[in-house]
Parts: sequence; structure tokens; C-alpha cells
Amino acid sequence: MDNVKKRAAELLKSEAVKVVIGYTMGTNGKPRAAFIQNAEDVDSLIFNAQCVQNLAVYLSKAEIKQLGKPAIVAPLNVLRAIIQLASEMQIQENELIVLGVSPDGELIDFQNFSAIEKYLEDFNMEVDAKEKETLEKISSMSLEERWKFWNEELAECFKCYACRAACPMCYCHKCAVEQNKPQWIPVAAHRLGNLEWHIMRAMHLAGRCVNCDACHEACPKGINLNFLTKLMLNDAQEEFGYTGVTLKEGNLLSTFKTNDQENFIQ
Amino acid sequence: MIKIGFYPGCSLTGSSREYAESVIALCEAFNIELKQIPDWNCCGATAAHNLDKELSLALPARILALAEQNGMTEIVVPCAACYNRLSVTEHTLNADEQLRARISEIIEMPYEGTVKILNVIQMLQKYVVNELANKIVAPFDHKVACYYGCLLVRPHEILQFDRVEDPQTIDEMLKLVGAQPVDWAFKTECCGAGFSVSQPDIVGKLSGKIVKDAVDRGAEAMVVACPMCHANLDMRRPAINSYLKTTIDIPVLYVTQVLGLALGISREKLGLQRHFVPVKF
Amino acid sequence: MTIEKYLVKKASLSTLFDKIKASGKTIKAPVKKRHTTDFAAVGSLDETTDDYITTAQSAKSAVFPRVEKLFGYVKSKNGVELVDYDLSTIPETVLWGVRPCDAAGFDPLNAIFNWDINDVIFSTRLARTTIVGFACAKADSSCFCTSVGGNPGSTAGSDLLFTKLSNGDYLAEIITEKGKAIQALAPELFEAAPSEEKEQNLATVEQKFTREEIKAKAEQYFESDVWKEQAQRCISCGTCAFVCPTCACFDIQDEGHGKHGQRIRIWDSCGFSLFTQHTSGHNPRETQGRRWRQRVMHKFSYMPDRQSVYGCVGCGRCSRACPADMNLLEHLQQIVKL
Amino acid sequence: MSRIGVFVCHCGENISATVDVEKVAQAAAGFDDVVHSVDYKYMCSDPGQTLIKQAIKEHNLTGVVVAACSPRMHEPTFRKACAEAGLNGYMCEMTNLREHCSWVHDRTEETTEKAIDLVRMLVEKVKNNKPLEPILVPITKTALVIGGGIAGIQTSLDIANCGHKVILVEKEPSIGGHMSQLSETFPTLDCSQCILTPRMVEVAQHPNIELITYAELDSLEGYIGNFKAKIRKKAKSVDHSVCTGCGDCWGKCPSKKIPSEFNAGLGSRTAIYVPFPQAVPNKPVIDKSNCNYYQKGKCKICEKFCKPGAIRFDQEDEIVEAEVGAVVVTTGFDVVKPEFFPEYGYGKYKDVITGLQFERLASASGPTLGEIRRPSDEKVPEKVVFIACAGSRDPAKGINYCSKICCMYTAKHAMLYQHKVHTGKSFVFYMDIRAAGKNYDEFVRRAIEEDKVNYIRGRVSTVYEKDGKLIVKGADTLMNGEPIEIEADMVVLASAGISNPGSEELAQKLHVSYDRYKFFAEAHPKLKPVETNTAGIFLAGACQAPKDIPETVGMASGAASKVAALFSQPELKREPLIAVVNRQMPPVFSSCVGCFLCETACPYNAIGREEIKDRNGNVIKTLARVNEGLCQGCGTCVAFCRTKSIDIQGFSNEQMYSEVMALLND
Amino acid sequence: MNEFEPKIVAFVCNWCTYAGADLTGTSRIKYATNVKIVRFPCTGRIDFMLLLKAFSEGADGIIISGCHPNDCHYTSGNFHARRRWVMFRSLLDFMGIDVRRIQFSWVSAAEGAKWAEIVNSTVETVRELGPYSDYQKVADFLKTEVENG
Repeated sequence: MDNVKKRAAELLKSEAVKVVIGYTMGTNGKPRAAFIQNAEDVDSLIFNAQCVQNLAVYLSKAEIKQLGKPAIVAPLNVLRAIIQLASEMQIQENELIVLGVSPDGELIDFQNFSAIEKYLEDFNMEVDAKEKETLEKISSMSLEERWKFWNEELAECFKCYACRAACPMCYCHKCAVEQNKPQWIPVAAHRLGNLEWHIMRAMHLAGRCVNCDACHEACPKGINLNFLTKLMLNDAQEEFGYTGVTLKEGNLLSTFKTNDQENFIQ
Repeated sequence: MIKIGFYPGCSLTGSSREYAESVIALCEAFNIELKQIPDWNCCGATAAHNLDKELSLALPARILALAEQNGMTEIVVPCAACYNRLSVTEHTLNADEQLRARISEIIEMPYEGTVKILNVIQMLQKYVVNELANKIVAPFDHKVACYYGCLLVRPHEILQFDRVEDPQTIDEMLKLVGAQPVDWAFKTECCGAGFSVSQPDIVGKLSGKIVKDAVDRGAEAMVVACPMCHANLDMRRPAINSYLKTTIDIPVLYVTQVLGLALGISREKLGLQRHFVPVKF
Repeated sequence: MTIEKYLVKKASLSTLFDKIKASGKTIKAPVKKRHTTDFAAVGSLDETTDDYITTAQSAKSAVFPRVEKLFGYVKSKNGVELVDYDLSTIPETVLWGVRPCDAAGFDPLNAIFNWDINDVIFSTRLARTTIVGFACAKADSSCFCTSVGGNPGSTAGSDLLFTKLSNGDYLAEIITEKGKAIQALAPELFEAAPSEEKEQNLATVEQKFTREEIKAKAEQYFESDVWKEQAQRCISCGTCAFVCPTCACFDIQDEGHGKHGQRIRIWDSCGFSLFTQHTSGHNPRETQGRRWRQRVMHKFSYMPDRQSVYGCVGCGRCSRACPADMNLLEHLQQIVKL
Repeated sequence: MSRIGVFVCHCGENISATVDVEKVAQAAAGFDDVVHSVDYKYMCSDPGQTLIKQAIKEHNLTGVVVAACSPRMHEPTFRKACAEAGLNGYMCEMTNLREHCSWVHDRTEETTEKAIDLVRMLVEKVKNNKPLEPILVPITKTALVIGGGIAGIQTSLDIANCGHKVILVEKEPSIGGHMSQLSETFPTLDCSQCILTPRMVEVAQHPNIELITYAELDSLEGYIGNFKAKIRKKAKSVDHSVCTGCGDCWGKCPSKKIPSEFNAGLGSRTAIYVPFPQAVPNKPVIDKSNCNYYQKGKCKICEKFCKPGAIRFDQEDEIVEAEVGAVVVTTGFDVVKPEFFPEYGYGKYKDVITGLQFERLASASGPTLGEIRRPSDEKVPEKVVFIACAGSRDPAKGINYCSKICCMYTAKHAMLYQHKVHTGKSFVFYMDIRAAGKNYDEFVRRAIEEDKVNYIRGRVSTVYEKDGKLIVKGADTLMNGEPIEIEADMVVLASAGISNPGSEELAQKLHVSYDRYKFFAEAHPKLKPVETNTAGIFLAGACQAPKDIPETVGMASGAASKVAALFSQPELKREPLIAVVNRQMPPVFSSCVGCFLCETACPYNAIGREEIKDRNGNVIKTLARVNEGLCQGCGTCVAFCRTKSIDIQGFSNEQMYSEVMALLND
Repeated sequence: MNEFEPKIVAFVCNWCTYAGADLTGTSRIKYATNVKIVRFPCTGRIDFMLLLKAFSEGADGIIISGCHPNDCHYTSGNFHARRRWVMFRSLLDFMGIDVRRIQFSWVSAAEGAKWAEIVNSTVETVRELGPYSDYQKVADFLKTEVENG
């Protein structure tokens, strides 16, 4: 982490960036986001396994953009989000300096986004074995059990949209759930409103989700909504050989192969 | 020390012992340890795939499964027929999970499809070619006709080895030890091995044409990488000669023997004395 | 009425609970589900838990549900016919296990809903709700009730307050007629008041400031950058408002289904970026800093000015639930030091 | 508030026999916002249409639902009628009570109930319709034709003869393409150059055609009617405005051993050269890669001998820009290269040649002046083997398709050989003979029967040289697969036709799609064979797939007529049923966030980018923008857009949503 | 009570299946009245949210149909749709929504008879599955008393 701090200080001192987005120690012993604007403050930066919030979410935030060019402390999850955001034209290479951090907090230098993309190739963005087990457990329930399971799970949701707010890929200024001509999804946090919201969220993240679990971490009710996006990720990998974030054009659902599966079509 | 699994197959323990000997001698020279697959069985060539599909897959699958069981990730299979059967099996089973499960059931062993199968040429290319130049003591300064036969390169979509109609790898490799490959017409023509039991006269005719062209093009030696090719071109020389109505004494060497000679490995170690047509180099 | 004090034995608690149930009232009490504890309708005391500092969400949904019908309508060629909400469907409810801070939240809620005109649906719900409080024996670093006029054993807002004594029995304080009515369901369980001091069984929550200090500082530093700085981390979700016992912002929606429909009221949050967005595209509270300031100002300045009640009870729920660690206590302490 | 009129058609008895149309009209009258509802015998008849027109005026209707037959049949009829009554045509919707109801159900209550539901759904939809105006796109009436072979020549002439301007770009120094290399053409055996060169000259002289040779397309932007092309004119090193084409320069050029492209490598040319005597333009260019001056810095002999002083060694590539309204791609094809046939010894043995090379041997203007002499020793070959399907229809070689022209030209080659070498023997190895076409099969029969060409049905496994002969080993499958060996003097390969190198790059520049073999892809295999999926870009000739001259010329004229049809209108009028990106008041501008994932979803490259700038010119936001000229209205982007920022007119989110929501029966 | 008559809505593309259904009509091939067709320009246009809306509005079954692969009027709208459906179906199934109630098919403009078969078989399948009351119950917020956390 010392090298990260050193680099952050240099960047701030030389005015190469105006703000360094990183983690610092928050209240109740939990890490939280920090926006360091002075080189003297870099010592408050920390990195440990508890740093689970995906800081990339702040890259799309107008208030943070106004601070000037940022550098961002970027563990794996953030790196993935950066590449996905870049592929969706949301950030440009010259507008951001990425301070990659390895799991043990070592600085990783990236000359450009392609270098990040290359680095990420070594880390499979897979649903891990334990999560796969959960997916399978749910899948192996009967239809009625699955319906009951998700109805109960989603009944907890009161639509605070913390999942959306914490997700680096939910950067839309006006989410589809807020579109009212027509009113696609009931605003209310009743059963239908919740069901449709979560279906839509999962679909909109299919092929875009960076599997960071920030949504689940943010949910005040601890709803396992991340398993919906994990299912989409798993399907994308199994069905379409999706390998994870990439800078190349197109998206899982905006591209196709002529031999995609169609055994369900009569 | 590089360690590679080794599947000799029946020929290399019998009629073509010298092939095995020369492969091993060459590997020793390059610090490669060949570890024989324990309890290996017949690969099924050349008859099984005409008789029983499951059997023709199960036999090679058992060999590969044994290799996996013994922690091998790569095996070298010098016999072209074995190489062909093993590769075809790997390809077929990797493409069909159900069939793989079925075959695993038959052989009572799990087969995962993780072992990489190399023929001798591929093994040499991977581990030997780069270091070859430093070790040459006696360049093999002769004209050679490189004979690839049928099984080493076909079917191309499975083996993905060399140019199927006009292969070049052996020619290129022999150039490195000073040999001059001749441009000839029968590199991949049929030697008649499939008829060697049922209609031996055809073998004389087919192999005869091959040998004759090699000689006509000025070759001093023929070089092969397959025990069947070797058997037909070397052992059946009397039949060939009687078909051609002349006496041709061009020797037939395994590619490993040629390389071995260039490295100065003894003729005995390379098994040159075992040939029917004497090797006079 | 003056507060009456009794002893209720540990063993009597579930009997009382069953008596209430038997009287036909709905009981909502804290239930542990996964890693959060929240109010839910329950049938017996066994289903509930007493191992919580506060529930994740406040008890406000008993009187201000997250989705509630205001009236129904039927469309026809001749126009729209309104169907009033049937108030008789609102059940008599006992909220069991309400913390004093939570109980204190009903007063500001009531002040908002009945500020100018009487909100009949809200008021009926409130009237049919009896609050059985349980004083706090534990507190955490997010708690700051003592800084906003409350305390871990406060009776304000509760109809009946239990305080667990050292031997596991309870001190029962009957505060209102509604509380008295609960007692009347099983008077035999209410024994002579214990001698043990209530205070020694309460959690300690250090007072950091006063509400009045916050009000003054917030108003004085309205234009300060502190709001912007504090809100940098904020990711604009609505969690803080939705767990808050006093947040009362709502949205009105019409939900149609063929010719039938209903007008509903649903929770909303001033933290959402679209909350004040005009149709024109203009947004008077354009940045999160302003929205954050609004939240604090509303609770500490506008409400006392307009409704003569403060809008924060110091329960600390927002701080615990915030996914970005926007800690209210920490922020208020910063403001007070300005 | 909408005022909807519902018009229920009996269609004689086609609808009314099974659907209770009066009941439908009555029920519709009870729907919200329906102010008028009637049924009538024939709505599409004149009186029926008048009924609608009158009702629109009388009841001041804002929307019309005609419950009749398939909209695929009569939607334009009723939209026109509405427009005539002053109601925007797009405020009219049809619901299909005939094909989708009365004809497929029996007369039951359910059938009438279904009809009522169908009407309700469309009433709800039409309430959300918006008046639309046709989109008018201006058209630049100049066509760009890329490639000056017979396809490009024919296309250019046809368009130019319609009175429109054409820019014809050819990458070689002369137009003419492969056809100019051919000796005779099947099935008539008339001389290729004799029929082609007049056309080439016509192109050069046509007042409407601007011919740009030795040039390639650099980039193409824009959309139908409004393309901007950048054309790279490669430096010719000769000022053609001064050059007289006298030929002194190439007579004196010391670099004489350069294989001639025109002669398919069988002859040679100089570094300053015209590709062939009849070239158009008949003025030379300097091939820099083979020129002594450019390569070694010394020579300039051509400059010395050029009397008009036309040599320009300092000339550089030049980019010219052109505005065009349509593009026709006529870049032709190529044949597979030597390394493709190691087994046939092509490239190894001089006397194994391709069909194109044989054309040059047989051509009177070729290196042997039309005598069939084999390349190695210029002897007249006594035995020639022709191998058809050399590469074609061979999955192992990666070419699964039939090259289509080989059967015919192989027959022609064998015939030409027999005509020129009477004592010669010719053999053709073939898989199948594909001679479909007028007088084609007769032609092949003639080769076999009259000219005694030996046709052997089988494939050749290998060709090798022995004692100066080419040994061709094959099998005769009509003789039980009997192996055959022929000692030939020359072998001619009917090499597979493949896409031109660079076709992929060109397709990407044009944003048109191509198939797995890199041939350009037509918009529809049957009904749009000359269109691409990009509006305004057309195809002709072998760049789409190998084809013969008549087919190429037909396709070229087809493409030309498409261009002429486009240019015949003052403006391009298009149905406004296209996608649009929403716009809102500042500071929002649009709910589009500019992720541009719609770009790859669009099959037409119709999604562009639009920058919203502040007064100082700083970009505030980049939005997607649908190009009205390119969008075809499929709506794939609409379903894909997460923020619902793109909508499609005529099938908008509100319309489709309302239609679905109206499903409920209460 | 009469036998349950399922409500089926069909989302079809204009160029193939709508035309195919027209052909069913012109060929006078009979099929069940339960289905109501909504016309879209292309299967690529069909928003997955509309399927949910159909269920919440009371549909017991849904047919989605368009051009066969490679036949799309717009060249690739159906390919995009197909990929979307693969994901959507999986998600619905995972969440306990009965995907047997959604019939996907390719029906070309020439397949009038196939359209009738698709409709009839879907009606039969859904009839056996019964009314989709599970979903409708969730959707019927008019009857559901207000819920609170």
C-alpha cells in the first residue's frame, strides 16, 4: 500500500490528478470511500479484504467528476468495472488514472486500459464454486418452491435502490424503473413492483455485471439479489462463451452468433 | 529433465524395436525421460474401428485414461497408427460428453481428455529441434526421400499436423542435420499396409512404386516415422524387388535414427543392425 | 395520566402476549430473519427476539406502510367514480418490542401527517396502534438518543414500557389509557412495583450535543461546503429515509388495471436525485450535497420551526444501514464543531 | 382527449359470416374515447372509404381503427383515405378480423368476443399514435462505382445513360478486369476483347462518367443519397493530361522482366507500362516497386525519351473527395493462389497452370499470340489434363461452394485446345458437370461429342513430374474407382474463384456485411440480390459470389436500375416508421446515457453519435442519434435500450404497452 | 363452471409470422380462438418487459414468433431476440416463473399450417397447466391489501 500512497501523493502534488478515490477507515470499523484532494492526506488510504464497495461507482457521479481528473485505487472489481464502463463509453482513458492494487495491496501500474484488459485475462470472472452450488440448489427446487423462494426473498425489498446506487454499471441518469411513459414497472414496493424490478435489473446487467457483489453488500435487507445477476453471468459463460469484461465493441446481448442455442424454439 | 509419457504400442516392442531404441536414445541425448504408461494395451489399430465403434474408442481411451491416472499431461506415441487412433479417440470423446461418459463406463476408469498426444515429429519439434544444431557431430550429408505415409497426417481436421497433401516437417528437420531432401512424388502415397496380410502382392506393387520413385529421384536413403511404412519398405524389399524386376538396396531409416547418426550415437544403440536392407552409413 | 409502575414476572410475559393475541389484536414484534431483525406479524412470543439494539427498519410502517391505498376508482364512459378506502379494514395492532427512540418517532410522524389537514387513514392507523416499548439495555456507537432529547428508558411515545430487571423480570410502566387497556387484559400479571432502580438497567448513551446546537449551526452554516464534503460518499440511494422512524416523504401513484384502479401512497426519499426534479428538467436540489443538507435541515430546522418537533430521534438506523458509511452522528458532530 | 372512430367491415360475408359485426361495433362504441362506431359491408370500397372520411370530419376524429382484413393488405388504403379527410394517415390502425379471426374460427360467441378484444387492443394503441410525416432525404445524384471490370463498366454505362453522373474507380491502371484477360467466351466462343473493348472506350468517352483509374476507396461516410467518399489516387508518376500514350517510354524502359499481371504471370512487362494494348486509358503508369529510379535512385530513361515531358517522379498519392448518392460495389473476384495446391504441384511445375493462365495462352493477344505452348519449354503440349473443382466444393480446403464458372470454362478450354492442337488429347477430371444456362449444356456436349474431350468423372489426388511428364493420378468413379494415371504435358487447374484480397477491408469501410468466404453479402438472397443491408449501397458481379459474364452483366444492369430508381426521385421519401432517440429539456437533453451498446445491435449501422455542446463549444453530453436515411425500423435497438431512450415510431413503447394492457376484459 | 379457457397473447413479427398467420387465414385452417396477435415490426423489437406485462394483465400463455434464422427481414433482429430469450427464459425459470407458458417459435410467411399448430398446441399446453393464478395473484394489487415491511 505504501507504493499506492506514494504514487497518489505524487499525482496530487504534480497536479496530474485533482482527486484520488480510494478506501479509508470509516466508522464502526468498516472501510469507506475517501476522496483525497491533498497530498498530505494520502496516509489515510487503506486497503484490506473488507474493502468491498466498488469505488468505480463514483466515476459516474457528477459531484465527483466536478472535483477534476481522478485517480482511483482499483482492486480487481474496480478494474473490471472500469473496463466495462470504458466499453460503454462512460469513461475515457485520458480522463482517469488507475492505481491498480493487488489483493495484498501492492501497486500495479497500468499504462492504459488495454493493459488492464490484458491483466484481467488472468482472472476468470466466474461465479465461484460455492455460489454455483447455491445457484444449483435453487435451480433444483421445484417450480413452486422457486417461485415461493423468490417471492419471500423479494418481499423484503422496499425499493431503496441501494443495489442500483452501489452498482458501477447502473449509471443511467434515468433508470427504466423511473420511466413513466409508459409506466413499465410499478413504482410501489409491492410484490409485482419488486418482482418486475428485480427481473429487469438482472436482464439489464446480463453481460454487463462485473460480479462485484456491491449490490448485495449495499442491500439493507441482505437480499440475495446478486444471485440473479450471477445466474445471468453463469448463463452467459455457458451459453455464449462469455469470458468477462473486454474493451471490444458490442455486448453480450447486442451481438449474436448464428449458431446460438435455440432448442427451446419450435 | 523433461518428463513425457510414452506409449510404445505393439510394433515398437516387436518388429520395430529399433524405432523404440532410437527414440529412447535420442531422448536420452536431450535429457528427456520417457515414462512408459503402465499396463498399456493395444490401441486397436488397424482393425477395431472397422468392427466395433465402442471398442475402437475404448481401447485408446483406456490408454489415455491410464496416462491421466499416472499424472501425465503429455505422451509421445511414435507409431503413426497408434498416434492416429489415440488422436481420433481424444477428438471424438472431447466432442461428445455422453459418449465419453459411456466409454469411461466401459473402461471402468474416468477419462477427462486432458492428455496431449504428440507424435515423434511433434515431440522433436517441441523439445529437440532448437538444441539440435549444437549437438551435431556428423552431419548426415545424404540425399533423402522423406516418406510420411498415410496415418501421420490424416485426417487433417483431427490431427491438425502439417500440410496434408504435401507435408514438410520431416524434410525441414532433416535439413537441420545436413541431409538434402529430394523432391519426389510419393510422400503420402499408400504403401499397402492394410493389405499386408490379406493381399501381400499388392504391397509389393504399391511399396515398389514408392521405393522406385525415391531411387529415381536420386535419394540415398528413405526416412520414415511409422513402423508399418518401415516394415513394408524394408522387410518386404524382396517382394518389391521381384515386382520391380530389379534389385534396389536403398536403406529405410527412422527419422530418429538419422538424427541419432548426426549426433554420433552408436549404430547399435540406434538399432541400425536390425534392418533387412543393410544401412551402410 | 400519571405513570403507573408494576412488576411483570419473566414467565408472565408470554401469557400477556397470548392474552393480547386472544383479544383479537394483530401483534407485530421483532423477528430475526437472516441477519436483520424487523417487525413482523407474529403468533407467539417464541417467534420474536429480544436480541437487538434496534430493528433494521423502524416501526413506522405500522402507521405509514411502504405501500398503502388511499382510495379506489372505477372508470366508465360517464367518468370516474371514487371508492373510499374502507377504514374498517384497519386492524387493532399492538407493536411489541418498540425501542424508546422508535416510540418517540410517532410524534414527529403525526405532526407531519396532521400538520394542516387531518390525514384520516394515518390517524386511524395510529389510533388503532398500541405501542409496547422495551427499554434499551444495550446501545452501539451509532446510537445518540440522548443528544436529541431521548434516553434509553424514555417513556415518550410508548403506551406501555417494559424495562428488563437484573433477575430477568420486568418493570412495567403504564403510560397511557391504551397501555391500561393492555393491563386490563390480564391484570393478575401486573404485580406490585419492584424496588430495583430502572436506571441501573439501562444502556449508557453519552450525550454529544443538543438538538438546539445542531439547529443553530445548521442554519448558520447553510452555505458551507461541509454539506458537499459530507455527501461525497453518498451514492443517492433511499436506505436512510426508508429505515428512518420519522421520514415521511411519499409519492402518490395511480395503479390501473383495466377499468379499475387505485391511488396509492408509497415511500419516497429526498436523497433520490429525481425527488425534486421538475418536468422541465430543472432540479432545484441538483447535487447530493444539497439533498443531504435538506435531509439534515428538515429534521433539525424546518420541522421544529413548522411543527414544533424535531425530526430525529437518534436511533442511528441510517448510519447502520448506509452502504457508503454516511454516519449521521459523525456528521452532526462535525456540524456542531463548525 | 382522443376521439376514436371504429369501422367494422363485413368483408362481404367473409367476416360477418362468423363474427357478429354489429355486436363488435356496439361493443366498441362503449369503449373509452370511442365516439363513433359503425359496421359496413365493404370498408375498402369507395362508399366504405367515404364513410370513414365523412366520420372523420363529422365527429372530428383524432384516430381511426379499421377492423377488417390484414393490414399487410389494406393499411396503405385506409391511411390514404384518412389523409384525404385531413387526418394524418399514421393515426389510422387496422385490426385483422378476417385472416386472424373470421377465417380461422367458427361462428361462436368466443369468435365475436375475440374480435371485440382485437378492436379494443387497437383502440388503445391508436390513442397513443402520433401524427407522422414521411421522411424526405435529399439525394446527390452521382453514383460511385468501385471496380472497373465488366460489372462496373456495365453498371456505369447504364447509370450514365439514364442521365446521372458516375464516378468509376479502378485500382489497376486500366479498366477491363478479368474479362479483358479472357480469350473466347462461352457458350458462343466469341472473342472477349472484341465485345468488351468497345464498352471500355464508351466508358472513357461518356460525358457522364468520370473514370479514375489506379485509385482505391479510402473511406466512405454518410448514408443513402448522401455519401462522402474519399478516393485515393495512387501516384502514376505520369501526367496523363500531357502524355500522348506514344509508347516510347515503355519501349525504352530497362526493367523488362516484370511478370505481367495481365498475362497472369506468363509474360512480362516493363516498369513503366500499360497493362495491355487495348487498355483504357491507354497511358502508362510507373510501377514504383519495380522501377530502377524509385528503387535504386538512378535511371530516368523514360523521362529522357518522353517527348511531351509527361513523367512526374515527384507525384504523390492524392486524396479526392466526392459526394455521391449511391455506391455500387463491383470489385470482382480472384482465383486461389499456388500454395493452395501442393498436391497438384502448382507453383512447383511450370506446366501446371490456372484457367486464367490458359486464357492468356489461348488469347491472340497473349504471350504466345494464341498458340497453345506450354510455359516451361514453349512446346505444344500433346496431352493436357484439365482438373475441374480445383479447390471448389472441397471442405478440406475450406471452400464449400461451387465456383460456378469452372465447368463451362473448362469445357471451353478443352475445346479451344482441341481446335488449336488437332492431334492433341485432352482430359477433364470432374465431380459433376454443372452447365445450367442457355446453350450451356449443349456447349459441354459439343466438347465431349464433337471435340472428343475425354471427360473422366473423378478427382485427381496428385500431380508429379517424372521424366519431363506430369503424372496425373486420379480415379475414374464411373469405372468402379479404377485408378488412372495420365502422363500429361500440361495440367490446367480450374482454380476456385475466391473473394478479392482486401474485400473484407472494403466491406468494413462501406459498413456492408460479407459472408464467411468474404464475398459481399446481398440484403436478401432471393428478393434483394443486388442490395446490401446498407441502404444506398448495391452489388454487382463476382464480388458477391463467382458468376459468369451474362449473369454479371444482368446483375450490373439490375444494380444500375436500382440506382436510377433512387435517383429518379427529387428526394428520397421514406416511411417514418423509424427509431428516434428521445430529446428532453436541458440539462437532461435526453435520457440516453451514450453507452452505444445499441450501435452493435443495429443491423444497419444507423446509430450515430451526436454531441451536445454548450455555448462555448464544449461537449456536455454525447448521445446516440438515429440516422433517418439508414434506419429501416426493425426496433431491435428499442428493445435493447436500457433507459428506454430510443423508441420506434409507429410501434412505440406506449403504443405496444397500451395494446398489451388492453388485453384484459374488464 | 365451464372448462378453463386460457388467454394467450402472441407477439409476432410483421414479416414472417404475421404474414404466416394471414396465410393460415387465407387457407381457412381453423385454430383456437384463445390467441390474440400483437404485431411488431420484428422479434428484435419485442421488449422482455412486455411479456411480464402480458402475464400481469392476465395472460395464461404467450407465443413469441418470428422469422426463421437467416430469414429476418432486417437480417438479424431474430438473432438478437433469440439471444435475449435464452437469457430471459433462464432467469424466469430460475425465479419460478413457468416458462412452459411461453412458446417460442419460428413461423415463416409460408407456414400457415404451422401457425395453426403452434396456436393449438400452446392452447392445449396452457389449458393443462391451468390459469396462471400464481402470477396473477402477485399482480393483482387491487385485491392485495397493502403490504408493509
